[in-house]
Amino acid sequence: MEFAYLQSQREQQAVAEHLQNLEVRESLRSFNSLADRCFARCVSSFRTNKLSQEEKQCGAMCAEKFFKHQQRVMKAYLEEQQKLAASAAQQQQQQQSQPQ
Amino acid sequence: MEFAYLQSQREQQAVAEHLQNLEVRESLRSFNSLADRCFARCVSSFRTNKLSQEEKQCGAMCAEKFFKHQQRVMKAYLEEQQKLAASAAQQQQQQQSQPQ
Amino acid sequence: MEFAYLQSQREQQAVAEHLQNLEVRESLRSFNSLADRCFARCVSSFRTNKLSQEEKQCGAMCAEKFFKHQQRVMKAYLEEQQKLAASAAQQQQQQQSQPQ
Amino acid sequence: MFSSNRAAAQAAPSGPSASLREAEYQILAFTDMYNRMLDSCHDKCISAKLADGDLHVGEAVCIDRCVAKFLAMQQHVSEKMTAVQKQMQQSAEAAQAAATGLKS
Amino acid sequence: MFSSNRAAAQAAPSGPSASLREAEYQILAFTDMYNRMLDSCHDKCISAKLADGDLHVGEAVCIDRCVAKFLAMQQHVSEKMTAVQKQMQQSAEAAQAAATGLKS
Amino acid sequence: MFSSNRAAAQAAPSGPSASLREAEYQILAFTDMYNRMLDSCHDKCISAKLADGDLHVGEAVCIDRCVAKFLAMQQHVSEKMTAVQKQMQQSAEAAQAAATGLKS
Repeated sequence: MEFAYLQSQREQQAVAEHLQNLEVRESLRSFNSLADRCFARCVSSFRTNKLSQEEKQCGAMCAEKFFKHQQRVMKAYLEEQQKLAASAAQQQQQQQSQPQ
Repeated sequence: MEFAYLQSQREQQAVAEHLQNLEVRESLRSFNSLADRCFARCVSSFRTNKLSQEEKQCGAMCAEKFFKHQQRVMKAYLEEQQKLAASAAQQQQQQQSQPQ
Repeated sequence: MEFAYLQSQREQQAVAEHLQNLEVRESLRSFNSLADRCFARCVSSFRTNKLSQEEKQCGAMCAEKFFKHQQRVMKAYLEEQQKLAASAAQQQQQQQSQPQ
Repeated sequence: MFSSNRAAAQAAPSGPSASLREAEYQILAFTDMYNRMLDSCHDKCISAKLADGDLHVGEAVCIDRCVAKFLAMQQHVSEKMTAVQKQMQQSAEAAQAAATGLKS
Repeated sequence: MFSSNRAAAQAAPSGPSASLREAEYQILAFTDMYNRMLDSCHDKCISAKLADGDLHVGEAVCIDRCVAKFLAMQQHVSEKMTAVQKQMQQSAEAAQAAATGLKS
Repeated sequence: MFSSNRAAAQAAPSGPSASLREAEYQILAFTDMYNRMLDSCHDKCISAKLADGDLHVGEAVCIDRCVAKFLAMQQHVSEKMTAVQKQMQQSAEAAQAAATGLKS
């Protein structure tokens, strides 16, 4: 019969593992999506079975551009969240200073 | 050692929880899909970072229209299922009244 | 208290069941994707609620073509994997015969 | 869908948790099919220009027929796939019988 | 998102594993929303012709505004869906009250 | 894929269930990649007008080359992403070293 705190520790570890599981799966899916996108964007002819120099350059630019796009979206999202949190805090302050 | 009916009750509860889990996840995915669809349909310019009056109206019509579309699809699907069930029952009756 | 080899056998069976679970789910998803694709390709008018002869032929060709496409992709993929394995083995041989 | 049921039945051994698994297969496969039908019929029936939030009569009738034709195409493709796979199996068996015949 | 939280809250009974499940709902729903925003803003802001691997100033500004407008549309659609469903519920209750009134 | 294996390896602690989990990561990632290759090569190689159910010679050759180029692009993008992330890490470390240098 386990002590309660040991059981809770095991639960927490199971949760942490499950969340990490979701994170790894999402990161693998995200890479597959990028590679697919850059293939669709950059490769349109099939006269040979090797990537041309032009297709390789396009693929490299496509990948780098999407990576920088991801960074910008993350930055913009965090700023929006801060704005929303700041405006929600301001609204709360106004409500608290009004009861008369 | 659990009695069989207690074990079966716990199994049934696990099943019910799992099905409800799938239902909630599907309903969240469905909302995300609708919001994405209406964004793609209604927002094409980015001269400001706020939704215009026109974009808000478009978004509202897009959402309401998709909701009514969902209702109509559900109604049509149930009617088709009834037709298929009725015609399957009719076929079965014909087969049973023919052995000679 | 289970013997270790029995526990390992049960684990292996759980793994085998889980992998088969993924396989069945993928095969069902793949069929749904094919039927959806052929509907999108072949059905564009809704003056009646029955498939026309032309739409049925299109659907049949679409399905057969995709099946043969799947076969060809599988064949091409396996050949590419063999080429990569052969070239990796060749590279390894060259490295092993060079240390001086 | 005959194809789905057959795939699910082949995979499920007997037992209580197996019937739960088979029910889960069918729920997931049905939800996937239903969502595809929802999206496909929206693409084909709902006009791109949104004038208001209600369905026009034409859109409503289109949806009814689209649902009927989508389900009919599901059934038609299922039958064709079954036939194609059966034909492949017969060709493989015939080729194997010919090869065995040549050896003796 | 009010709509998501309400759906998740309705489904989760009390208890430790229930709060884990609710956290999982929110993580999955957030990841889905975030990926859609990523793809939609890439489609709308990143030019098809790739001249180099860096973002132009115009692309960067577009992304900032696209993120803001995507989140605003999420909120707007959520409010509209809540209103539409409330209206439906009220119509259904009014129809039921009318039907009960007719019987007596 | 180097990128996938590294992500999977970083996440998996040692132990029997961990190697099962890593196997699951690879199966799911492979299935996803394979399905994308299947759909992309169908889009690029199979003509929209369906004359019959067989593959033309041109379509068959296109599929062979499409598969080879898809896998090559996977590898190429993986190498580029590794390089981009390494460059980012080096920039961050250089900036940190400069900031530490300024303080003393």
